[in-house]
Amino acid sequence: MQALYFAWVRERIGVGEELLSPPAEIATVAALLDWLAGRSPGHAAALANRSAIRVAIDQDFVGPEALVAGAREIAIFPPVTGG
Amino acid sequence: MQALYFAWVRERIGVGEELLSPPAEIATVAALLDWLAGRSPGHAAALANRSAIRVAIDQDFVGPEALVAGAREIAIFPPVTGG
Amino acid sequence: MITTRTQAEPFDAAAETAALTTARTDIGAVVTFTGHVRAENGLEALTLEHYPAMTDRQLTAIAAEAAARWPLLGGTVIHRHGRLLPGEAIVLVAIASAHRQAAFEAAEFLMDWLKTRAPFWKHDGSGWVAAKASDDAAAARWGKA
Amino acid sequence: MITTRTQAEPFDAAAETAALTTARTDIGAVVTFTGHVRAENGLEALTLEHYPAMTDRQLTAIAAEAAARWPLLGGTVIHRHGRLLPGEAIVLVAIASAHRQAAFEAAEFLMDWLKTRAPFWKHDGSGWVAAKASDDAAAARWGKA
Repeated sequence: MQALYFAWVRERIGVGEELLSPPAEIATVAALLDWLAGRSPGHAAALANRSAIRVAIDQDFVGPEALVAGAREIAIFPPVTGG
Repeated sequence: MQALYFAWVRERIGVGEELLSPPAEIATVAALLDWLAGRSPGHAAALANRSAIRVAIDQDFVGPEALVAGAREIAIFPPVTGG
Repeated sequence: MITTRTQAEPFDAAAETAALTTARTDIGAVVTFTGHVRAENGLEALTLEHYPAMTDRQLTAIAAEAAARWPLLGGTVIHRHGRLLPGEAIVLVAIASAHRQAAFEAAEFLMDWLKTRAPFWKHDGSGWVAAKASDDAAAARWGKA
Repeated sequence: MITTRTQAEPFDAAAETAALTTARTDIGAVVTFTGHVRAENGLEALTLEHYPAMTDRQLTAIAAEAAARWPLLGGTVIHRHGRLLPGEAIVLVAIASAHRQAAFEAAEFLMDWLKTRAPFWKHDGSGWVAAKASDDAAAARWGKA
């Protein structure tokens, strides 16, 4: 699946997007974030405070228990500050 | 005191303004309206439905129990429909 | 703070609104309301009668009340009188503040007040327009003004 | 019904608003909100990052939601991204309806949604702007959107 990062999540991870191939046992968004945090110190720093992380799958907001199976695009970012 | 009439109150009374000299025993707005209704059939028609009458003394809304002593200008009109 | 006026002529809502923010960098939110004449029931024109001395006095008072209730950074209220055709703008309330909640609330407060307390009366060509209970209910939510 | 778009260029709030009412005689109320960049704490510029595909998808959905909740007669939502200077307009919500309550409520609903659900992130030159709990509280009053 394609991962997209925005704002300080992007800055800490160091890239705006990357292709992810999580192992088959990663079922939920929460599990995906745990797995992702182990990829690099930057990933770990970006995802350290999970309460400040928001996730969208295929451009819709999802919670930590959402399933990642079938997701084409997963976006990870801080709380939004538009308007 | 100067009386001003607006909208259908004006139309029924037949004039937009007139000078009033109510007797000294007329103390309140309610009493003034009763006295005014006796001046002509037009006044009576204009003031027949007292719940549809609004009154301002010297450009401030007042209720039926307000005192008329000292009033320079009394305006009598239907509920407003601006905006 | 909030300027108010009544006039027979059309107003330029865009220019009035732009004037509030020109050369300002402290304003974060501008809410404008314009009321238009609707062509209901074959209406050809609305004619607004008003009580000028009371309108001026009450508009000034209610503008001060709004400025006391909310942290505003400017505002303009214009109400037209005379004859207006369908589609024409009849009233403008434009409010500037640092944040949106104050701007929205003050604009709604002023509109609710104009609907229920400003001495204007609409004639639709066949008769006088009746006041709406829903306007009284809307105004009541702000408490005594 | 409600058109939505994001763009880096400035928008003309007056022209967008006027376009809603041109040649219409069924519209009685137009509410517009414009959000402006404030020069707080010595701010030189705001830079807005966004997630275009999600913004488009979510804006379209929320505009449909507003049109389903209120009897609207038109609307325009524009959100800018990129670099903006103090005083510049960042967001426009313009809503037309027959009556004022629907127009006010729909405009506030859309602004509350933009503040809490539209994927934009502001950077003030020294760091990323933090989200406000008051915006979440404002959005919560509309129930699930």
